[in-house]
Amino acid sequence: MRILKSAVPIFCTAAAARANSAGEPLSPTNIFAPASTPADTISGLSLLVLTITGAMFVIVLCLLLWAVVKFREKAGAGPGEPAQVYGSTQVELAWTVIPVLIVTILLLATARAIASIQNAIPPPGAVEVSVIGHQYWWEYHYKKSNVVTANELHVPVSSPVHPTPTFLSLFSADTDHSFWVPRLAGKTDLIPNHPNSMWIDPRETGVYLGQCSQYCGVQHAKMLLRVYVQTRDEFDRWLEQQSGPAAASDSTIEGRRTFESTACVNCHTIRGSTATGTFGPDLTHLMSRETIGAGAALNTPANLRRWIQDPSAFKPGCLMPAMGLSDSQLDAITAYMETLR
Amino acid sequence: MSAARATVAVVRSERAPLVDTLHEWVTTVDHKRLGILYIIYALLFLAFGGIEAIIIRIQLIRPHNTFVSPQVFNRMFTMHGTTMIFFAAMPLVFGFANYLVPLMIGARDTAFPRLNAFSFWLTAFGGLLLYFSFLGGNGLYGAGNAPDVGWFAYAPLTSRTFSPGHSTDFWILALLLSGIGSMGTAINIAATVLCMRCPGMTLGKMPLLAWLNFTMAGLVILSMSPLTAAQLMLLVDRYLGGHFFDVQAGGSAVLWMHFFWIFGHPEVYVLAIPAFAFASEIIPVFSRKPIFGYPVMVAATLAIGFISMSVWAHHMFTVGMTSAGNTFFVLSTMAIAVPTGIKIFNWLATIWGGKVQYRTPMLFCVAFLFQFLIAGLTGIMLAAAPFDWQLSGSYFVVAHFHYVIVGGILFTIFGAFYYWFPKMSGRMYNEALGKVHFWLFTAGFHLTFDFMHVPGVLGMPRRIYTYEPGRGWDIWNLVITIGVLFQAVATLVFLGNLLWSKLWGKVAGSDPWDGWTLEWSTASPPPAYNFPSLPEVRSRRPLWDLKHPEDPDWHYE
Amino acid sequence: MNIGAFRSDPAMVTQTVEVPASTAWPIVLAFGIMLVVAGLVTSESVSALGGLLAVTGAVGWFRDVFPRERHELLTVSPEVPAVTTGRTTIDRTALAPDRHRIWLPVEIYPISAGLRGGLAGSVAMAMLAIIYGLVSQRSIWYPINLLAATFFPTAGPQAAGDLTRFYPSMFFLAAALHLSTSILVGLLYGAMLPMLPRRPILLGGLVAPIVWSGVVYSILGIVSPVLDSHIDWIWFVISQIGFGVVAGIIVSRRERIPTWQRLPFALRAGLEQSGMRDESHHGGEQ
Amino acid sequence: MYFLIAAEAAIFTIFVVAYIFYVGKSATGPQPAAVLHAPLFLTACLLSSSLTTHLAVRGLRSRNVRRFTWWWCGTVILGGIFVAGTAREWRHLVYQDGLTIQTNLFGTTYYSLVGLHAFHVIAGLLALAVVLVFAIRGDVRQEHSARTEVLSMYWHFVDAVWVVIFTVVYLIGR
Ligand code: HEA
Ligand code: HEA
Ligand code: HEC
Ligand code: CUA
Ligand SMILES: [Cu+2]
Repeated sequence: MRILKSAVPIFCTAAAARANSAGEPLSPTNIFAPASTPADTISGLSLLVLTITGAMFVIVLCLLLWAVVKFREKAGAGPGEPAQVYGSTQVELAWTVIPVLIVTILLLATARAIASIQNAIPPPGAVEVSVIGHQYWWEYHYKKSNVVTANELHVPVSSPVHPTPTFLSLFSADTDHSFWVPRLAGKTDLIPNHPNSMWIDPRETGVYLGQCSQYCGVQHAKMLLRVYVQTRDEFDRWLEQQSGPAAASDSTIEGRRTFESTACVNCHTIRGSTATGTFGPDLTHLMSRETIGAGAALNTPANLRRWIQDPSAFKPGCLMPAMGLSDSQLDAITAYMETLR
Repeated sequence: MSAARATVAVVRSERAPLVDTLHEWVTTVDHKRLGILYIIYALLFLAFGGIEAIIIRIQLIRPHNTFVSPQVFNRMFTMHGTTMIFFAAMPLVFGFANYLVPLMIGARDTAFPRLNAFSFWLTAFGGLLLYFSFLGGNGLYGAGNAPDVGWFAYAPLTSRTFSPGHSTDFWILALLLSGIGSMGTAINIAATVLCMRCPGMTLGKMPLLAWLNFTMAGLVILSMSPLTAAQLMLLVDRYLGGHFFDVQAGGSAVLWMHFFWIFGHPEVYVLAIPAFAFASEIIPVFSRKPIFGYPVMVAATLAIGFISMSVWAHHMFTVGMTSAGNTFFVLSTMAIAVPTGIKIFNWLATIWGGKVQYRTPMLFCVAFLFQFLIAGLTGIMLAAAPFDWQLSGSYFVVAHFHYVIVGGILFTIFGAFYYWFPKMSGRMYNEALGKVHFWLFTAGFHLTFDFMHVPGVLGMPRRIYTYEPGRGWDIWNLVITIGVLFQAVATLVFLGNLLWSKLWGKVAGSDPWDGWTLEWSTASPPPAYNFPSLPEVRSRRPLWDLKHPEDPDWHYE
Repeated sequence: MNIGAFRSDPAMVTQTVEVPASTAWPIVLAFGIMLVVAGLVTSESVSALGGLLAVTGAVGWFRDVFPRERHELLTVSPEVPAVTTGRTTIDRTALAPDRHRIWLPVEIYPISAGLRGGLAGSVAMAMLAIIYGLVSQRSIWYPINLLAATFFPTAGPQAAGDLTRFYPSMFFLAAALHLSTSILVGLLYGAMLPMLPRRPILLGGLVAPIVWSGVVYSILGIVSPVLDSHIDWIWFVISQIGFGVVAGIIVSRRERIPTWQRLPFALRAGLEQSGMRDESHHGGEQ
Repeated sequence: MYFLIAAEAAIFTIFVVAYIFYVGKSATGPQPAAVLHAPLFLTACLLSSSLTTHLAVRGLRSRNVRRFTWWWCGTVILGGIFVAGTAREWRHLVYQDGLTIQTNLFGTTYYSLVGLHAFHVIAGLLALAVVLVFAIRGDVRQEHSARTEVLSMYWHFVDAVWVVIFTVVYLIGR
């Protein structure tokens, strides 16, 4: 019974591995459902490691069970001591050398996987993005196209024929963070004063989820990641649209004034307005994002209003303060935000 | 400065008034009493840490739970980790080492009895200081708050900018105190093993427990100091405005990681090696055979101690080291599997061909073998750096280390409690309750920590106070939390058993297990002077020699 | 029932024992130090009080051990528990109820034999591999480069370069890899062949390499894709067998295994135990 | 004592590593080359004090309490000079060169490393002084030579650390 239960981690992992081939995904963040080369390599290596350790487990478990059952003191047996065995050079040598060989195999496989992921060189078609971790949100700079956005990363799909991998340079503005989208790649930390990099080349379009996985403060739990993988055309259109300034609309001029006259501008940028703060996310194309607060809430008008009124309703402890705005101010600002497509 | 003062020993056995008893315990320099103090103190903190674990688990029972606030949650896991490692597990192993090492090597006391007392009290006050932060975390006049930077307190989260107030200072200072205390105890243990052995006990004839604790002491000496140094630097940063870990002034966050893990990894072996020591004493006695391959066991232990000093950066595979650096640490980390494997196989070979008696201590050790095997293998998975890029910082890591620490170390410690309880208290524990404890705890352990691997593989990071539904994590978290309930009840059964048996258990006699090492040759509990006359030994199993004069071990060694 | 106790020299049995005297100074000093640091997080007065206590503690402690350590004398209770056991008989392995524990094996030199076997096997294997290189690619460097490629990803030098050329770094990598594995396998043979004595050459030379090749076949794609894509499996098996046969011959030669054929497993495995037959000629260590 | 020294050595190692790690990484403020002058005289004092303790202990072992007292006294004086010299150097650094522990990374690592060492020197000096008082009062006899030896071992260790620090800070680190 006990044994059954503990075999579970190994089997569950294996089951998890198989689940991605069966229609219903076990989880959108399953590390055994890779969709990008680094994740593939890792998953392949992981299965090898799982197999080898699994085999070790089964062998040692059988020996243990056998010994534990076979050699228990039997009720009827005499009161004497069993034969006193002190050791054996041969046997001990054998179980030293076998693990050494196994470790050698594991090491070789691992070393190669490390090199193939870490030493990759960006091909000419690669998209380069700087990722900057902030306490509880992500900032992205598209290097070649002047686009700045937050929390939701857009990248083109890549294929062996037209490789368009995305190379991420990782920085931190404050504490340590870690960029982890399990289906695309392993995680890499964002550390102040210590630039890092990683790459992904997703082969299917869709949304990939993940989240910060290095403890960075109160709201570490709600520093979620969304990666939108688009066809090359869609991606180019998206870039094009994002590089422009904010949409201007006369109907919300009231909200815009309120925004520009409160503290908001100290922290947020809206290109084409007077707001140039960099402490908080760029809001120029806020409405092109599906969530707010790094995935803390869906980007609906009601949620947006509530967020501006009091961010800690969604993210207690986040670094945007409640501004104490009146209802009408709130309505105006929200309406203004709604136009930032 | 008076000359030696004569006291009459008999006074101790009579019922002294409470104040006198208290005074005796507070001023004692007897290694056995200090050992028991260590253990009781550690049990108290085990309960604190356990209560914090319960709070963590209740919060995580379902997505978007609001049992505690994020701030409180972060304090809980920080305090849980810190408490369990520094104020529960370490004092437990130190307590047993203090109690057992002198007895097993036939000494009257440790090498530095007063240093021993000093070290214990320093550690004890360190723990009190840490918990005082709940009241005085913002300074005496502010509201209380406990540290919330995680047990490895990565920079720059610990800088004044990101953790204002005093909570982080409490963490630093408490660990500084207990760290110095640990170093004192370790120095004492190492010196005791080297200088206080009874006649005839060469290094090669020492019980394995003494060998292993000696290795542990060496590791503490070499690994506590880097932590102490790093804490001093952090203090300089926080109090004097230094820039060691101040990233704005060019300081490095990665340096702290290196310093911490240069301590942190050997630290986990500081806990593991004494656990191996318990297993190496308990398994032979209940299998009725000597330990298989004594010299190899000693060599493997030293190898583990040695290699463990060079593997620290396997906790840092994700911080962006070069591929060569990563590969080196993969190699050194995996190398540890070899000596550890030797140990596992030698314990197995000790059971093999024996007449195994399944008393409670042995049950815990068998479960330990089984669980440590799994835990070590998950460690190997983490050691494969690319695999770790997926698993690091996830619940898989949490599952791995609880599997080692709870399933491995805590289990042998429970085993050690039952095994030496008759010696320490003079009374037998209740075997039925012991078995209840074992089965309940084992069930709870497996419910909790087996299933904890799964959310890790499914992408659940650790240290999150809540999580999103729809990621396939919900059901596992529910099961994990249910398991804790079993563990809590089992722990209460355990504490109850100890108390009840101390008061009403049946008298144990000096040698209830038919053991082979020196502690079983003196009365239970042993008199303050341990041995009326220093024993003289000729083999690794001195009591076997006495019990079997026709076939003694020293014939062969 | 045996009763024993440690031989106590009558001269050594004393009425009293000196043990270090109890003292409060360590706790005072510890408390003082705690207050000193606690002052950092509370207020200076706490530190000051702590400093005072610490100094008192330190001075008190000093006076405790200087010029002479303080002791207490305890009277020894005369009762010494007897060391007894109810389990007086000791089982023996079915061999012979003799007396001695012996270090087995007495006759073989597992480590050196294994090393030699491994080395010889590695040479044999390297020769075969080089012949293969010559036959298939007309280059002795080809197999060497392939082996070293294990360390590098597909993007390594061999993707661009020519696998038949000589690269010093590849050569050393391959040599190190080849030698270390060979020696380890040789050691393993040395340790295990005596335990599995029936037809060591068949087992070690044929069966093991084929099983091993099968395992490698299934995992090589992950361990070393370069090797995997270039490998010629027939030659691979042949060179493995070459290794196995040569290593097996060398090892078994040195161990005179035939004389052990009828010994029980426990003996062949070299278990040390008490009461085991000492049928060997002493002086095994050499 | 050997174990204590091992532990202390590990602590110093970490500080030295931190110092080396940060050499040349200070963005602003005075750089080591500009403000540090190798304190050769002080180094000589400290190193010779090792010799004097050694001679003192030798004296005690051969029952020559007088010789012990004098050499021991010499050690205390030489150690005192070292501490005083360090204090002067620091004063100069703080007031003339404007280098404090807060100025830059160099300041932080320099004061911490040298300060940690100075702390050990002072602790050692206190212990030495206590023994000296006892010696002057005539309480030190030959049977105490083992204990004074332990103290002198500690003092040698502190000196050895200084050699490392001197090399790292004043020779390589500039
Ligand atoms: C007592 C505690 C203990 C012990 C003994 C171990 C043992 C091991 N640990 Fe673990 N570990 C921790 C406590 C411990 N660990 C803790 C507390 C953390 C997390 C800290 C934190 O982040 O908060 C951690 C984290 C941790 C990580 C970092 C994960 C991450 O954060 O990214 C890694 C990575 O390599 C790792 C690896 C290992 C390995 C390889 C062993 C090996 O020693 C295991 C060796 C044992 C075996 C392998 C089994 C027996 C062997 C055989 C049967 C022989 C044959 C087997 C083979 C040839 C494979 N551990
Ligand atoms: C010795 C070490 C040790 C031990 C024994 C434990 C034991 C347990 N741990 Fe712990 N744990 C750590 C060391 C340890 N842990 C560390 C180092 C971390 C990392 C911290 C960090 O990230 O910084 C961690 C983190 C950690 C987490 C992750 C938190 C997070 O990342 O968000 C979780 C979550 O489930 C957890 C759970 C548990 C549970 C359920 C137990 C159970 O086994 C506990 C069982 C015990 C009890 C249930 C006690 C019962 C006692 C009573 C009921 C007594 C009542 C008494 C009175 C009324 C007087 N631990
Ligand atoms: C003190 C700085 C600060 C001020 C002032 C501030 N914000 Fe923010 N804002 C932030 C930060 C930091 C975040 C990111 C919070 C998080 O996700 O943890 C944020 C997030 C947001 C978001 C969500 C963006 C996204 O993409 O998720 C909106 C919308 C927003 N702020 C609007 C406003 C408005 C409107 C005001 C003025 C009324 C304002 N902010 C004032 C700092 C500030
Ligand atoms: Cu950012 Cu955790
Ligand atoms: Cu580790």
